Formats: sequence, structure tokens, C-alpha cells
Amino acid sequence: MTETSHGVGGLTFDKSKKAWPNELNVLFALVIIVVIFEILGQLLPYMNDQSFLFDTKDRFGSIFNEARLKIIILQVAIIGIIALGATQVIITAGIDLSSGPLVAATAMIAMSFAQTELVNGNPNPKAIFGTWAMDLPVIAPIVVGLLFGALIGAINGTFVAYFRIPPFIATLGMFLICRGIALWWSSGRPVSFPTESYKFIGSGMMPVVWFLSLAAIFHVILKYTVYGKHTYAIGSNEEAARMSGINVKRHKVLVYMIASMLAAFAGIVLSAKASTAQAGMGEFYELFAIAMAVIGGISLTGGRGSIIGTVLGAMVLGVIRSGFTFIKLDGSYQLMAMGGIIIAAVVLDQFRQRNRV
Amino acid sequence: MTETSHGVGGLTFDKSKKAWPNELNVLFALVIIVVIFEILGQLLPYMNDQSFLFDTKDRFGSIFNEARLKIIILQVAIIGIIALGATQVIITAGIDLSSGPLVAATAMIAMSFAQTELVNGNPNPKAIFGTWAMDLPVIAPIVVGLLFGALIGAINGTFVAYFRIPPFIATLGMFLICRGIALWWSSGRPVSFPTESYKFIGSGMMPVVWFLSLAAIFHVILKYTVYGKHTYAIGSNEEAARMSGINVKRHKVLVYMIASMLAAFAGIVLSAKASTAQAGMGEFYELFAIAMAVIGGISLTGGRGSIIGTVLGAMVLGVIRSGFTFIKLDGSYQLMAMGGIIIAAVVLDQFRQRNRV
Amino acid sequence: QDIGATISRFDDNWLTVMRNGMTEHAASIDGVNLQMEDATDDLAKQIDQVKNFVASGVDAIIVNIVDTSAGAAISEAAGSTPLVYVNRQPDNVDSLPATQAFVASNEIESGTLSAFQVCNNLRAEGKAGGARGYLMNGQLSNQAAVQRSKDVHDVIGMDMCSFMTIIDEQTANWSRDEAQDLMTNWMSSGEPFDFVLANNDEMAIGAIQAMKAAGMDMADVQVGGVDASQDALLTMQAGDYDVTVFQDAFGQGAGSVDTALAIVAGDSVDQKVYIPFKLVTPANMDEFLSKN
Amino acid sequence: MSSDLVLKTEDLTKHYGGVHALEGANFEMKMGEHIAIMGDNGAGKSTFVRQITGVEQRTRGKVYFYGKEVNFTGPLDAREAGIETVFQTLALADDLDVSDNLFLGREKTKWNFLGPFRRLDYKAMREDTMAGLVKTGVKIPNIRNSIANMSGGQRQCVAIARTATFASKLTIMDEPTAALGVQETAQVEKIIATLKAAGEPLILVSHNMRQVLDLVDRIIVFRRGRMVADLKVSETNGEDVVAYITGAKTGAQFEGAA
Amino acid sequence: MSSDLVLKTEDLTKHYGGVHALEGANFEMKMGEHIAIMGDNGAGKSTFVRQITGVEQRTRGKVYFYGKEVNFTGPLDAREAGIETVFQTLALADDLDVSDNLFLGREKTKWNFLGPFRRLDYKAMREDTMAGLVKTGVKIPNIRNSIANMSGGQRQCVAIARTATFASKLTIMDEPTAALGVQETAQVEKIIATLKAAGEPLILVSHNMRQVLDLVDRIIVFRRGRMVADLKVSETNGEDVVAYITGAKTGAQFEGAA
Ligand SMILES: Nc1ncnc2c1ncn2[C@@H]1O[C@H](COP(=O)(O)OP(=O)(O)OP(=O)(O)O)[C@@H](O)[C@H]1O
Ligand SMILES: Nc1ncnc2c1ncn2[C@@H]1O[C@H](COP(=O)(O)OP(=O)(O)OP(=O)(O)O)[C@@H](O)[C@H]1O
Ligand SMILES: [Mg+2]
Ligand SMILES: [Mg+2]
Repeated sequence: MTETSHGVGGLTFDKSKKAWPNELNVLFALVIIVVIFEILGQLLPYMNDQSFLFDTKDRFGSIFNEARLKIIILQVAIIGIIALGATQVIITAGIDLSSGPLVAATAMIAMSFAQTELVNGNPNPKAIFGTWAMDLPVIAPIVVGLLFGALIGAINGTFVAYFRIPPFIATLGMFLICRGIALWWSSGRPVSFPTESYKFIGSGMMPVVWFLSLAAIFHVILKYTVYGKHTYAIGSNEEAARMSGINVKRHKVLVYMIASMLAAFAGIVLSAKASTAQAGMGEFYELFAIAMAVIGGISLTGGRGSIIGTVLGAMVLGVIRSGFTFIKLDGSYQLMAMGGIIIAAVVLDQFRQRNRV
Repeated sequence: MTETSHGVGGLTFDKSKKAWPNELNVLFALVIIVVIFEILGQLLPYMNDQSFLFDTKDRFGSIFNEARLKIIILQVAIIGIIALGATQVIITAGIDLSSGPLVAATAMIAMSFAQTELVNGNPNPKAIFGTWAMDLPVIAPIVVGLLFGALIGAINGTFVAYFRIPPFIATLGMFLICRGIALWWSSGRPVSFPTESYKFIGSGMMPVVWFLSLAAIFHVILKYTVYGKHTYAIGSNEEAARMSGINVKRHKVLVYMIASMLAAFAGIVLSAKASTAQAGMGEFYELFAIAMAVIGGISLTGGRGSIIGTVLGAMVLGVIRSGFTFIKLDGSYQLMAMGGIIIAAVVLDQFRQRNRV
Repeated sequence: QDIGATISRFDDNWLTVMRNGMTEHAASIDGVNLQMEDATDDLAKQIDQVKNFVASGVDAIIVNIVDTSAGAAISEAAGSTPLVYVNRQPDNVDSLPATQAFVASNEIESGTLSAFQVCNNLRAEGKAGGARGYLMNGQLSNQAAVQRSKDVHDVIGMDMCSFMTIIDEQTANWSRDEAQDLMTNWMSSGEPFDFVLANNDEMAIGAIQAMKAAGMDMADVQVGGVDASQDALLTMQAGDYDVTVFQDAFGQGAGSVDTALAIVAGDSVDQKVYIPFKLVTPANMDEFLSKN
Repeated sequence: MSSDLVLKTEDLTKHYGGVHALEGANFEMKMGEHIAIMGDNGAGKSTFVRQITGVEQRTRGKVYFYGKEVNFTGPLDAREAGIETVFQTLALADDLDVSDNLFLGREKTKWNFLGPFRRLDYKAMREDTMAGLVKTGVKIPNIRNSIANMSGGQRQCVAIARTATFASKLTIMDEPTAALGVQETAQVEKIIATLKAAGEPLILVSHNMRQVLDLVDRIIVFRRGRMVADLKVSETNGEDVVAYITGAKTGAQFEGAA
Repeated sequence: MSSDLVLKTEDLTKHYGGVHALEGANFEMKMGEHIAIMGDNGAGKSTFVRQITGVEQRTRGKVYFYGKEVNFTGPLDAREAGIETVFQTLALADDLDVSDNLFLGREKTKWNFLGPFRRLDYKAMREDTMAGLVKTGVKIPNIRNSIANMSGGQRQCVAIARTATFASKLTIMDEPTAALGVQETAQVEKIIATLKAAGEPLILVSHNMRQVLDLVDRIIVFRRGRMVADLKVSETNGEDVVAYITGAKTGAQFEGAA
């Protein structure tokens, strides 16, 4: 870079003092939390010097405890997919509460088109459609699920953009509607027994593959495309974006559609992973998706945030969960400790970036 | 008012065209919803021309169906108390997610100090403390509960104001912590059998009395005191408030404390009403409290909103719930319809106030 | 030995009793370390919890499954680590590997027992000519709730009880306080009714509180629920509550720990242990007063 | 209507609730003309600009642009019709950097077949940004800094550079030099003079008498929401204009207006 | 240190990351003096103001106020010490109305024993607001309208009225007349003249040469974050000052500064 590419003179500008990217703080918090668990593993008397991340017992023939590394990210991958959409919505200064119930509704609907004909050699006992919907190619449930997500997202977006309903209310309404749909579909009974090809979508580390590839795609889109730039502009100053000639309404609809399609996809992966779909799935997912984004440094007033931050935010939650199981913390304490650590992670972040009081 | 009290000349100002207060729109939405239920009562074949609000069957010797009027507001009174606090927090551009779990935690704690000595003539089987904590005067559990609320609120406020943690995260952390406390207290076992004087706090229409008196008090406080003015100023432009010499941090702590004390009080009333305290109480209360405020016309970006609006927002939710039971709507449809109506109520509101596109 | 347990939700009353049964029993055995996780009714979370246990290298896992149709996914997640299902019967019960077992009850019994007893009581009161009432559902997404409500409809579908009609059924989400409001809403329509059936005790108690607040005489209404919680039994003792159903929570919890330890030790165990429900009425309630 | 009019308004009126911010403005602007709008604070100047550019919907009245009646539903419409505006509020996105703001809404892109996901050409935009800023004479040490961190004058220069960078059929500037320093003001006045030379029409809202008398052909004065004077610069002077602004005088054709 | 100094800074410096917005400013102000600060956009004038008023924490340097070293942790401290400031960003709460903004942070109240819940005296505040606005000469048709709906000049006048209404030991105005009309500017200049007559010290940041030469005693020029000149108005003129601003000249005592 030449000097001129940075500015047009005036004050002294010391390029060596680069702004410290927000994401580094989150990474830093993540490392600290891991270290704390490692130390606890050594210190706590009943832990017998176990290691959190390393394969000290030689169970995997590797330096790392591979099972742990996998589960850390696997358990946040599905909510993480939702968080990718939440990130985009929040950057526009919106919020999407409907994603949790949308996961459930999509899971129910998609699963109904992913039914296998025979279960242990007997006819499928749960199919909610006739035999025509049995053993369909795996693309069918995916397409149906994503279309459903797109529809819900389009409705959310239309209410927010064209009817100017506060996103909190529009998506809270949709939250209830989607929960209702999930309960009404098959009258609250779970839908199970998908085809093998459908199961594959959520099997093993597939959720992680989906999460990370989608994260990479949306990272590029937000940073390097017009879509991304307009998303940030709208969240930064909607009126200015409008005055600058951005079609704010249409853009918002697009953002909400993408977010809902991501949530719908999360529903598909989730039901494939669990091999069943039930109406109660996805409870609180919307909150945790938002939490991932916020831990990752997003601002709920819009205009700021990044996919990398959100991925790191997801990792923080994943490490916390695994860590608690590791140190054998009892469930009711887990909640308290989780709450404390989430706050602490962000406190850490704040301390590192206070340049202006 | 004289002309000069309105302005210092310049343009023509037509005083007859008063700004239409936001709250009127909400009232309007409320009336429409009531009318719809009345009409449905006449139209739906299985309803046998029942009236939603009027005493057509002459059961109360009154023009209104008094039982219905009472339950409409009774069932939202407790969440309404929380919503009064949520309103104040949201006016400062904050959000408080911890109120639902705080209700549960406070209920458990307060109830432990409200135990009666004898149940059906036998010793109380659930008391978690010894006999010293039996048959205490009713002020004891109230004070303990409110102090607990004040503590949680002070922590929330400190994190938000002094550590500059986004309110969403600070209170989400507190959400988990309070849920944890509720589960940990008495190891998750319900605490029941309060004294008669404690029960009285939540008996009959008492919750409504609390709700409306607190609403009146906070209406006055927000409109006519320095506290209220600073609350609006901070939400409107925090930087400006700071530059104008408002002690923004201290004020925020106060706001969060008041909000949490209101939630704690809601927990006390709830446990008195149900004569039991359980760890699962108050689920989703925070969301519905926020929804009441938002239906009442508050803006989540701060600076705007009113207690009257929130009370009307609460009434909208109360009418919807009663209305659904009235027309015997099935559970899964109820959720969908509730979602639809919440959105519709706000759409109506928007249509009536679009003066500037 | 380290045992990891995942419970569908910590804030459920009955499951809490079961959970405490597990904890106390485990504490009474030397060298057993029990670690409890809350699945918060989230199936995916539960599967991940099982995997987390495996990653931590526990010796056995106890699962109170969120969704009985996800047995296959849970069983697979456990791999070769011994696993015991407790309280709820997974759908893959017939194809469990040798390292897995279950100690559970058959949910179909509970709602049926309660509703049938209410039916009998109504007949005894001479209301066989026609009785009307309300049904309170638990959380609509919960399998036990769906099953218990279905049981009620099945009972009413029988010739013997077909005199009963449900005026309306709605959810009160397992909660006492919501049940109070729902009952009050129902009563505000002014329709006379003879019975209230609820998917659990908490909702039944809430309904009773609302009816008493409205000045109704509890002798005129038959109220049936499920769980036989302590609060319920004391309400029954006070003469307000008519029918509930007992399921040995404490015993199931303790039993699951024993079974898990037996599998770890390589002992031969019964892979399926069914625990029956028992009907509780004022006549026999004293037996149960101190049990749950 | 004669088509040598760039802009014409008939009875253009805007009320905000009871506030009559703009009353019956009849305005005409010929090809190539530079017109200044002056008036007290709160006289309705910016309101007039907002009605023309579709930022708000007028209470009543008509607007003709190049002879055709127009009803812009938003600023996007106005821009597409060829009106470039520097708003008094500047309309900048605080979290974005200088070049993002300069090209907001008409980014330079590559791979356009990707629709909304087409790629931004950051390099080209940064280079053009430099060029645009040099024109306004402003100094900005680091154009990658977000606009929120810019000084008042720097912000204003970014908004001006944005307008000056794109060709238009009509340029509107609402107090463009209010926050500018001596040198920067001179530069912006040079930009305006260049527009004049190129025959591009311009509406300039300004409180700076010297500037107005130097730069434009005609001065329109607003008072209390009404047009009260329409003066040729060649036939007026500072005191005269001030007399109209303060209300000591009212233009002949506007008698009874205010 | 001699106590006839109102304000003194030593090596006052502020860096924003790599941007050196203010470098080693040594500033002195005597009792009753009116001082103007001039300089290009982005020269660091507002940054200087923000350091003095505690809005930001300085990178290094010292500030003395009436002879005592001060370390304001926020604008509240500065105000309590007696510094009244009109910031360039105005610092107004958009959703509140005019009189709320005027009295923001020091409301007139009744029943003060109620602490934070003491009652607002709306009536008294509205009356004083009227009086304050009249001083600035601005016209506002309805003072109960929220500030968001005010024109640029009206907003600025509210901010000025706020400062002018309260007595202070030092008044700082950062480009107070930038958005004001001819009449309103004259009024504000009158307010400043009144302060001068009363012996109250003032720092005026402005780009308006005529105004500065008319009103103040001394002119400080900033360039590229540094003080480059300290001129007595009686010994200088417009061209001279511009020469310092543009860098054609640098004050003797500041050689090598920029
Ligand atoms: N928070 C910040 N972060 C980074 N740079 C900043 C920040 N605040 C100000 N600056 C930079 O510091 C320099 C000085 O800004 P300042 O606001 O003091 O200028 P000024 O002299 O008041 O200009 P103007 O006349 O335009 O108001 C500018 O280049 C500006 O971009
Ligand atoms: N949205 C609104 N609601 C109510 N009143 C408004 C609104 N917008 C502007 N006004 C009022 O309309 C009048 C005209 O405002 P306008 O912004 O057009 O003034 P202006 O001539 O541009 O003044 P300035 O020179 O200060 O920029 C002002 O009195 C202002 O208070
Ligand atoms: Mg203007
Ligand atoms: Mg400045």
C-alpha cells in the first residue's frame, strides 16, 4: 500500500499502530477459557490431572483429545448455522426471534418428506403422508424445508421493511406462528424414521462441515459484495442508506429471507442428526444464536459485527459446555457458571478495546 | 396555555392539529380486537350467540360479564408488573432478559421465608429451613425477595453501565444465573405451603391491584420526575446525556435495579397466587413483558415509550388469551393466531401514525 | 466409577424427585461419582451431552430421554460406553446393544388410570346420564402430554365412559399458575361442568385453586391428575383432589444407578425393567404420602 | 409547459402536524441556472429540498422536472431521475469508512452477473475517493477510518465529494460549506463554479451572503415557510437581501404571502 | 503558577490509534480573555476541546484550570468545575423537546427531598426556555416538538441557549454559528459580546474570519494537530491568519512544530 491509499494528508498518521481487530479479543477470551479448564483439570482434586484438550490418557493416539475437539464444535454447529443468519439480521439493526421455532417447524415438515418406507423391515409407523412421500430423493425434503424457510423469512422481512413493524414484534409473532405450525403438523407427535441419505446430512461431523462452509461463504459475502456493504450501511444509518439510494426495503427482505433459510437448514441438519423431528425442538436456539453473535462482538444497534466473530462466539459457548462436563460440574451450577462466563468473556473483550472512554 | 408557551414565532403553527398520541392507537387496536371476538361469538355456529364482554346470560346482574373482565387483566397482571420495569429499561435503549428466571428464583427464595408451620394439621413437609423460619411475619419474605431483586438488578446495571457489557449479554448471563439459582435452591424441589398472610398478596384481584398501582406510580415518575427525564434522555442519545452532565452510569444502575425489583415483586405475587414456588416458573415472562411494552408502542432503540402504552399492551395480550379460550380455539391454532394478532396490532398502530414516510 | 446422567429437564417436579433418587443412591455407594446434566428438553443438546460424557471417558451413562423416538441416535452416540434409559422407553428398545438397558414405565397407563377412575367416580355420583368437563394439556410439544391426553380421549371413547363430554381442552404448560388462569377463563363463560382432567398434578391443583377462589364446592367436581406429588397428596388430604397416579420416581432413579453399575461390572442384567403406575385416591393415599 | 425549465413547483406545501413548514411554493428554474435559497433558521429551506428530492411526501402541490410531472416515492427515485443532493444532515453511514460512504448506493463492482452478491471493487473505489477528496481540498489522514471518527468538516466534505463525483441533471446542496474551513470553502466554491461553467443547474441553500452573491444567478428568499422574494443577483445587494430575509421587505409578486 | 490564568495546558496530546490528532499543545488563557481557535478541517480543534472538557481521556499532557491541575473523568466533572460547552455535535437528545434539552442534566425541580424522584418544574423551565431562545433570536413554532424535528439552525440555537442560560467560569463554543442564519448569527455574536463585557472568558472555535476578528482578543491557529500561531487580533489581519492556517507562515515561537 502506498501512503496515498490511506489518506489525503493532514495529520500525522502512524500506520504501524493498526487498529486491533475486535475478533482478536474474542479469540483471546476463548484461549483464556480453555486455559482455565486445563488448569482446573490439574488443580481440582477429583480430576486426577486430566487434560481438557490433550490426550493424556492416550485414548486416541494423538496429542489432542480428539473426541473433545470434535464435540466442542459439533455441539454448537447447528445453532451456529442459525447464528450466521442472526449476525446478518443484527447488522441491519434487526433481530430475529423466530429462528428457534422455525427450526422445529422446518424439521417437522422436511422430515415428513424424508420418510423411509420400511423400518426394521416393517412399514413405517409414523409417516404422515401416504406412500407417495416415501423414499423420496434427499433433495425433496431439503428443497421443501428451504422453501418453507424462505417463505417465513419473506414474511418477516415484509413486515419489518414494508409495514415497518419493529423486528422484535414481527419475529416474536412469527415465533408463535412457527411453534404453532410445528405443533399442528402431525398434532404434536414426533416424526421419525428418515431415509439413510437424509440421515447422512446430519451424521458424524457433517453439521460442522455445513457450519464452517456456510460461515466461509457468508464471510466472503459480507465483506466483499454489495449485499454485505448495504447490510452494514442499513444498520449503521438506515435513513442515510435510504437517502443514498439503497433500496432498503427490498434489501431487508433479502436479509430476513437468508436468515430464515439458514435457520431452516439448521432444522434439516438437526432432524437428520437426531433422526427425528419433534415440535419442541430448537427451544432457546434463537437466544443462543444471538448470544453467539454478541459474544463475537456484534452490536445490537447495528452496523457492526462479523461472521468470524460469530464463529468464535460459537466456539466460546462450545468450549464452555464441554468444559463443564469435563470438570463434572452439576447441572444447576452449570447454568450459573455459564451465565458468569458469558458475561466474563464480553467483559474481557471490553477491557481490551477501550480506546475511547 | 398562551400562544407564547408553545413557541417563539416563525412559522404558522396550527394548535388545533394536536399530535395524535401513540397510546390512542394501541387503545384503538385493543377495541378492534374486542369487537372481533364479540363478532366471532355471534358468528361461530358452536358459540350459541354468546357475548365476549357482556353479561347476556344475566349471571352477574351487570351489563358486563364481570368474570371475564377480571380474568382478562388478572392473567396479565403479574407479567405486567415485570413489563413496567422492562419499559424503563427499554427506554434507556437497554433490554432485560433476566426477569423471567428472576421471577422463579425470587419466588423460591421468598417462599422459603413464608412457610407456615402446619399443613392440614401436620408439620410442614417442605420447609427448607428449620422452625425459626416458620410463620414469620409477611414482611420478611417480601423484604428478602426485594433485596434479592435489588442485588440482581445492581449487578445487571453495573455490568451494563460500568463494564459496558451489551445489556443483551449481561442480562442473558443473569438469565442463566437466576435459572441456576432457582434450580439449586432446595435442589429443584418446589417450595409450597405459605402462610395465609403471604397467600393474601396474590389472592383474588390483588395482583391487579399491585399492577395498576405500580403502573400509576411509575407513570408519574417517568413523566414528572428527574429520574424519568434522564431515563428518556439516556435512551435518546446516551452521548448527549453524558455530555450534558447526567451521571449516566449511576442512573442506569438505578434503572436496572428498579426493573429487577419489580420482577422480584412479580415473583412474590406469583408464588403467593399459586401458593407454591417452582424452579420452572416465569418461563418466557421476559419475552412477554418486552412484547407488552413493544405492543404499547415502545421503541427498542430507546428514548420513546410510556407506561400507559405498556398497560394497554398488557391488556391486548390479556384480551387475546381470554378471547381464545372464549372461542375455544385449539392450542396449536392459538399460538398461530396469537402471533398473527400481535403483529396485526402493531401493523394497525403503524398505519395510524405514518405522518412521515 | 464415574456415571454421567442427562435428564430431560431439571425444573420438572417429578423428574426432580427421580433425580434426587439417583443422587442420593449414588452418594450412598462408595466410589461412585454421579454427574448430572440438564438437557432442557432439547434433544440435540442431549445427544451432545452423551458425546461430551464419552469424550470425558465416563464409565456409564444414564439417559432420561427427551424424545423417545430418538433412541437410535442416543444409543449410537454412546458407542461402547454402557448406557441406561430411565423413566421413558426409547423406541429402539427391542434392538438395544448388550451394553444398554432401560428402566422405565409405560406412559399409556398413567392417563388411562386417572381418567378411568374419574369416570367411575362420576358414575358412582349418579352422573352417568351425562357429564361435561374440561381437559388440561401439558406442554403441547411434550410426548407424555400428548400421550396422556390421548389416553383420556380413549377412555371417553369406551362405551362405559362415553357419557363424558369434553367441553374444551387447552394447554396450561404443566404450570399451576397458568392452570389457574385457564380455569378462570373457562369459568367466565358460565358453562356448568362436572370434571376436570389434567395431564399432571400441578395443573390440577391450579384448577382447584381457581375453582375454590370462585367459590365452588370441590365436592361437586371430580378432578383427576397424574404424578402423586407431595403437594397433590396434601391437597387430596384436604379433601379437594380426587384422583392421581403414582409412579415411583425415587425408586426408578435409584434403580437406574444400580443397573448402570451392574453393566459396568459385567453382571448380567435385565435389559428391560417395566415399572407400573399405581392409582391414588383418598382411600389409599396415606401409603404414598411420604414416597414422592 | 415550456421544456426549458429544469424544475418547477406549483403550490408546493408541507405541514408537519400543526407546523406549516412550507406553504404554496411556486418555483421555477431554467436550464443552466444557479439559484440560491436563503432565509432564517427554520424558514423552510430544507423542507423545500426534502419535498423535491422525495425524502418526504408533500402535503400538496406539484413538482415538474424537465417538463414532466414527477412523484418521487423516495430519494432513490430522485437520484435515478438525475438529482444529486447534499443534505443538511449529510446522510452518512457512521460505521462505514470514507470510500464506502462516497460510493454508497452505487458501488463500483465486478462480476455483475452475481446480482446483489456482485463483488465490490475496493481498489477502484479507493482511488476515485482520493481524487474526489482532493477536489474538495479536505485533509483526511486515513480514509479507512470510519466516518464516525471524522471531524465535522471532514464529514461534510465527504458528502460533497459524493455529489461532485457523479454527473447529474440537477445538483442540490443544503448549506454545503457550513462546517468547512477557509481553504475547503474556497475549493467547494470552485467546484460550484465548475458546474456553472459546464452549464449544470444547481440549487444552493446557504446563509453566507458573500458566497451567494459571488456564485449564483438568482436568490430566492424564504420567510416563515413562504417564498417572499425572487431576486436577480445582478440587480440586488447584501442589504437588500437581508431586508427580505428579516421581513422588512417583501417581493412584489409575493405580496400578502407572509 | 500565576493564578491569573483561567486555563493552561502543557504538552496536551491525543492520538486515536495511529492518528495524531493533537500534538503537544501548550495553551494559556488569561482572566476575561476571549480567544478564537482557527484552523483547517481536521486540524484538531474539536479534539482540543474534547480533551479540556473531559469528554475523552488525553494521551498525555496536563490541564490546569484556575491554577489547579484537573483530571476530568467526564463532562460532568468539567461542568461542575464551571466549564460550559457548546459541542460541535451539539449533544442533544433527539426524542426530548426543546426545554427538556435546554435543562438536560440540571432540571428545575420541586420537592427536592425526593432525590432522583424529585418533581420537574415544567412551567418554570418552559418560561426560561422562551427567554433563552429569544436571546439567540431563533424562531421555533412549537417548543414542545421533539428536537429531532428541528432544523439544523434551530438545533444549534438550542445548544447555544443552553450554555448562555447558565453562568460559568469558562465558556467554550465549537463552531456555534455554523448553521445559523444572518439574524441568528448576529444575536449569538451579541451574546458573546455580552460575555466579554461581563469579563467571562470564552474559547470560540470558528471558521468565520470576520466573526473572529470582530469578537476576540487573541487567535490561536492549529495546523495538522499542532498549535502554529498565537496572534493578537490588534496586531494581525485576515490574510495573515489565513497564511498561518494554510501553512504559508508559522508563528515564531512554534518553529518546527508543523
Ligand atoms: N475517535 C477518533 N478516531 C480516529 N480519528 C479521529 C477520532 N476523532 C477525531 N479523529 C481525527 O482527528 C482529526 C482532528 O479532528 P477534529 O474533530 O479535532 O478536527 P477539527 O479541527 O475540529 O475539524 P473541523 O473544523 O472539521 O471540526 C481528524 O483528522 C479526525 O479524523
Ligand atoms: N418532522 C418535522 N416535524 C415537525 N416540524 C418539523 C419537522 N421537520 C421540520 N420541522 C419544522 O419545520 C420548520 C422548517 O424546517 P427546515 O428544516 O425546513 O428549516 P430550514 O429553513 O432548513 O432552517 P435551517 O437554516 O436552520 O436549516 C422548522 O420550524 C422545523 O422545526
Ligand atoms: Mg435547513
Ligand atoms: Mg471540529
